[in-house]
Amino acid sequence: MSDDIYREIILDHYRNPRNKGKLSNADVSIHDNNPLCGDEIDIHLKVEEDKIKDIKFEGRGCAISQASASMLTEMIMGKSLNTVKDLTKEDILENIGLINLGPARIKCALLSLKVLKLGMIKYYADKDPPSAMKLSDDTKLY
Amino acid sequence: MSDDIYREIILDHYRNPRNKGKLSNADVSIHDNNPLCGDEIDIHLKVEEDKIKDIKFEGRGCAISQASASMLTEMIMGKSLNTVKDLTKEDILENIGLINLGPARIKCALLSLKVLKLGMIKYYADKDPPSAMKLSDDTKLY
Amino acid sequence: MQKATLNVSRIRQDFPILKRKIKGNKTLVYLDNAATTQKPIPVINAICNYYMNYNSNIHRAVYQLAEEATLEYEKTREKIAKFINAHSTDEIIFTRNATEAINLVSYSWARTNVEKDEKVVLTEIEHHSNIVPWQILTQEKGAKLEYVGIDDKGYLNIEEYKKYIQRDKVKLVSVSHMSNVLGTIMPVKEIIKMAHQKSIPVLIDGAQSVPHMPVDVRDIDCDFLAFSAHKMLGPTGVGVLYVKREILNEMPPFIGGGDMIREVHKYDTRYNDLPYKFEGGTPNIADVIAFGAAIDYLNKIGMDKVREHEMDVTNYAINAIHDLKGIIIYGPSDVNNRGGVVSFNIGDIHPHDLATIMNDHGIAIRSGHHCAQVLMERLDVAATSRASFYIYNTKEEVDAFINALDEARRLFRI
Amino acid sequence: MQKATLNVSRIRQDFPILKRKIKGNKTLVYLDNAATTQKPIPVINAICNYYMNYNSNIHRAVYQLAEEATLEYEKTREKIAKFINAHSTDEIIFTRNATEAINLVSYSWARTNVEKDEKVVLTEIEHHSNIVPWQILTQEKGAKLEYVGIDDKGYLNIEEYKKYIQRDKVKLVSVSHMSNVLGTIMPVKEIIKMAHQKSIPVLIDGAQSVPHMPVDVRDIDCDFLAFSAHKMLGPTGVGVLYVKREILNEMPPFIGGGDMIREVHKYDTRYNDLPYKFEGGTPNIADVIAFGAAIDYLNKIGMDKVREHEMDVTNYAINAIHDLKGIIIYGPSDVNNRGGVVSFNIGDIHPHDLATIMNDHGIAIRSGHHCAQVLMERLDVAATSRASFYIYNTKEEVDAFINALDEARRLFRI
Ligand SMILES: Cc1ncc(COP(=O)(O)O)c(C=O)c1O
Ligand SMILES: Cc1ncc(COP(=O)(O)O)c(C=O)c1O
Repeated sequence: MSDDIYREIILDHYRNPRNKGKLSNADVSIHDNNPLCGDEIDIHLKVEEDKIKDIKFEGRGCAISQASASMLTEMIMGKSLNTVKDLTKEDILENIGLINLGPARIKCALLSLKVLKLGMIKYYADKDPPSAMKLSDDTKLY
Repeated sequence: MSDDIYREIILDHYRNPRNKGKLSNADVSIHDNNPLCGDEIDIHLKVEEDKIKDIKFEGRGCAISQASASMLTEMIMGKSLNTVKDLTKEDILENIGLINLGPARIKCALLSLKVLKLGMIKYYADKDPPSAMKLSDDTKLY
Repeated sequence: MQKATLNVSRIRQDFPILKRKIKGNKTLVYLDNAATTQKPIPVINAICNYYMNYNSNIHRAVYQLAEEATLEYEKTREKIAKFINAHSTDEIIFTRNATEAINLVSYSWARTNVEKDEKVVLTEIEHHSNIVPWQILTQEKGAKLEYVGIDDKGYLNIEEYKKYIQRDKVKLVSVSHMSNVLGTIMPVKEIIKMAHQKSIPVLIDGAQSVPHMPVDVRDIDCDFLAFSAHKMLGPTGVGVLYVKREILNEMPPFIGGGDMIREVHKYDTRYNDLPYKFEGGTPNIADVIAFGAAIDYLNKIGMDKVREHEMDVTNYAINAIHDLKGIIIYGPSDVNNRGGVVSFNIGDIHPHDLATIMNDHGIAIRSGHHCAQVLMERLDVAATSRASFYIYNTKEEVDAFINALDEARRLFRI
Repeated sequence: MQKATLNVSRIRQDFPILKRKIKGNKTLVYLDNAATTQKPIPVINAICNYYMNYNSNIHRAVYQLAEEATLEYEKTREKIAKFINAHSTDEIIFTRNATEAINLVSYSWARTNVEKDEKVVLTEIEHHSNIVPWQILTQEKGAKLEYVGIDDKGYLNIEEYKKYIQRDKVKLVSVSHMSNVLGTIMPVKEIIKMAHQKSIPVLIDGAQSVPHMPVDVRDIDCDFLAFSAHKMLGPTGVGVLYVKREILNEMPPFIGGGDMIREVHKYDTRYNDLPYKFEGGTPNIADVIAFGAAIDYLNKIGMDKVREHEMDVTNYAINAIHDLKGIIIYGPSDVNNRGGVVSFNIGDIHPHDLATIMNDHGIAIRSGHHCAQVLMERLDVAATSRASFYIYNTKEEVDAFINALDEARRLFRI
């Protein structure tokens, strides 16, 4: 029910997003939107030694998509790309504490993960990924 | 029921059509088909003093369409165009003795009348019809 | 304003879905009628009856089922011709939806008539279905698209419209009769008159008008009118394109195939009579027949009454939310100039979040760009919430909607 | 030949229309399945259930009805992808019918790929739906149409086919998998292989094959496959176009409007992901969902069994009429090479007259050119009579058909 969804923490991230903005020296920037509802997310990544040195996002959309993006940036800041690439849909839903979203709203929650995955693909498009790293080009999350 | 439709006289006109063939000195020749079933009728008319001096038809199709055309030529041979133009769908159905045809087969029975009406329109297209004569350009019979 | 006189509680009994429970025990309150309406029993029965008793392919067969199906299918065409006051059934073409109807005009009429540097004039309120086909066309032809603007209340400036139309090289005007976001009813009769003075044909997107008010093609004198069955009690999968006979006569075919031909030879074809020339392949027979039942249903009520009832409910809804803190209602405030569509935003509650909260209360409203992103850009919003009404909606349902809205404001502390 | 193992009497109970009486007291014998098939109760129920319980516009809404409808609609896409063994649901596009599916290829793929003096290769057996779109295209482009001939038994000469394909400038091969008149099953796998050696894509008109036998797009390796729901127990108003993903990626959109876009701006649009890019406007939601129920029904029986049963009934019918005085049966005599379609003429009884007489006995057969006038010219007939079978037809029904045929011969004294 909506009381569970629109908890204090979600509204807080929606209204006071963390790591929101541009990144002037980004190594990769990527944009996508949800064609069904129009939510938009841009993610900018600064990478150093295969770690996420810095991350910022821009976007507009519903509380779920924007809070989820904000929480995602906190979650992966400083993490290695190898860890990040394996993030699953379940990881995200757990991170934001919403595990019972219906099929329509789940797309909102996962949009930032989708953009992140597209960003990884773009980042490695002209480099070889580290030998141990297997990058899937499947960005279908729902 | 089909016993009533496929009477001796219909089969006779179907197999031994009257006035079938071309007319070398026709004043007007007209062709049409039934788009739904492909039946075809050509009518050739020789007109003299606003009377049908001679009429011939060509065609292929079902017993009903061909017998109806054959019987129509007999019916109007020598008649004045003024009479012919007023022929109704009921006149034709009575002439061939089929008054209970369903909506699909009635088109077969009336194809030759439709072609005849088109022929009258074509005949008068470059002449004025006699003053007393009102020619409708509505060829919708069904 | 006249008092609405619909017997809504009787009408509601004809719509089984209105008894549906949502989220356990909440009765469905369906307020997304601009997207698609619900269907009354006679429409559902018409479909079942067709499949249980006389399903068969039409037009070409001699046996009884096919005769019955052909008759019923063509009866709907007659009903529609009458419903919009067309001159003849020849002018009524069945398509899949309003979108395909507009595309038919674009592919057939416009592709043969619009040339390089010529213009198609739209407005900023158009639905994507009345934008994208013209983008595709004008890009292909090197032609131009122009958009007449609206003011902040959602009205057209008719003087500005006139300027657009009077410029050179305008080949087509296409305009929505009623906005699916703002509800604005466009002055189509005036627009058409202006355009015809310059011999420019006009396409009316009637997807939102034909279901909700009397529309008379001879009175407004439009050249093309497109609408969808599913937005007026009919089934999904059926649209209508009305085309004035003189224009239709000159149009090349669109979808090629069975049923639209008279004679096919290897290298050439004679096309069928109107309107069949534009209906290629096996039609959506069952749903066209059921659409006939929907028209009967609406006729029984009377389109004047439909319009009155919607004005009444819309008025009630606008008045009830008008003074809420942080609310913005888009479109004209006078219900005489608008249909039963209320778009709004409230505080920083995103429309999707609002729709989710509403759904918890059994209330179905739409949120998003409503296939009108050009308008969203004009309004400078990403999305709106939208409640839209039809013959079965009641003021009690509006109250339930407002209670849910209060709940959303509580959750978001607005 | 294997024995058919369908439990036909059980199957018949699922088809309410088979109890229909014609001309007072004659039980319907429905033998026009190549035109459209009857629908079992689960398919009819799927439509009713949708309208009674969760009718709503799909893809864009947040509320529960719309989520349910979207889910069910997309489930059918999955079922179809599996049914024809496509790689992915992205390759499955819903259209109105097979005709529109072929037109989609013509308007989108062919318009961007076929140029002046290039060729589209067809065969003499094609349905108008696989002829007229190519006439329109080639006339517009100044391109050429070519027809590979058939022999007197209704077979293709594969060596001749090869010659056509190996000539220069062939841009597309389009061929029916099974003739709707002769029943001939075409060697599509061989044809596709030949064409692919010259990198020519192949469209398979599967309107008569997909409903009647197992068809595996990966096995035959076709580039496009078109078919209609209504010919395989599904409702009218739904067709399918399968397109190989690599090709689909390059295709421009066809119908522009709502649902097929990602972002619309005034002068440009980003289109939606596959396959939605090709589905403009509100889809035929109810009927797509019901088509899913039809696929389930066929899967439960098994397409191998469907094919076996039809071979059995067809064989019985051909043997029974084979030696009648004055009869001509068109197409292959070996049921291993043909589907359950028996076209014939007898004496000088015109097919329409025969169909009228048959109807008096409750028997529905088709008469005419069957939307295959090019083939009629080849056979040098104006029309044929056609009986065509499906899973619910029995040998007793064939007997009734033959009795009526005897009656017609008596009336016409043949
Ligand atoms: C104004 C307007 N035009 C066109 C359409 C398209 O209708 P459909 O999706 O039935 O083709 C709609 C419906 O969403 C609409 O509201
Ligand atoms: C071989 C063939 N192709 C195409 C079609 C066209 O199918 P539809 O009318 O459903 O578009 C048919 C059906 O008549 C057919 O038999």
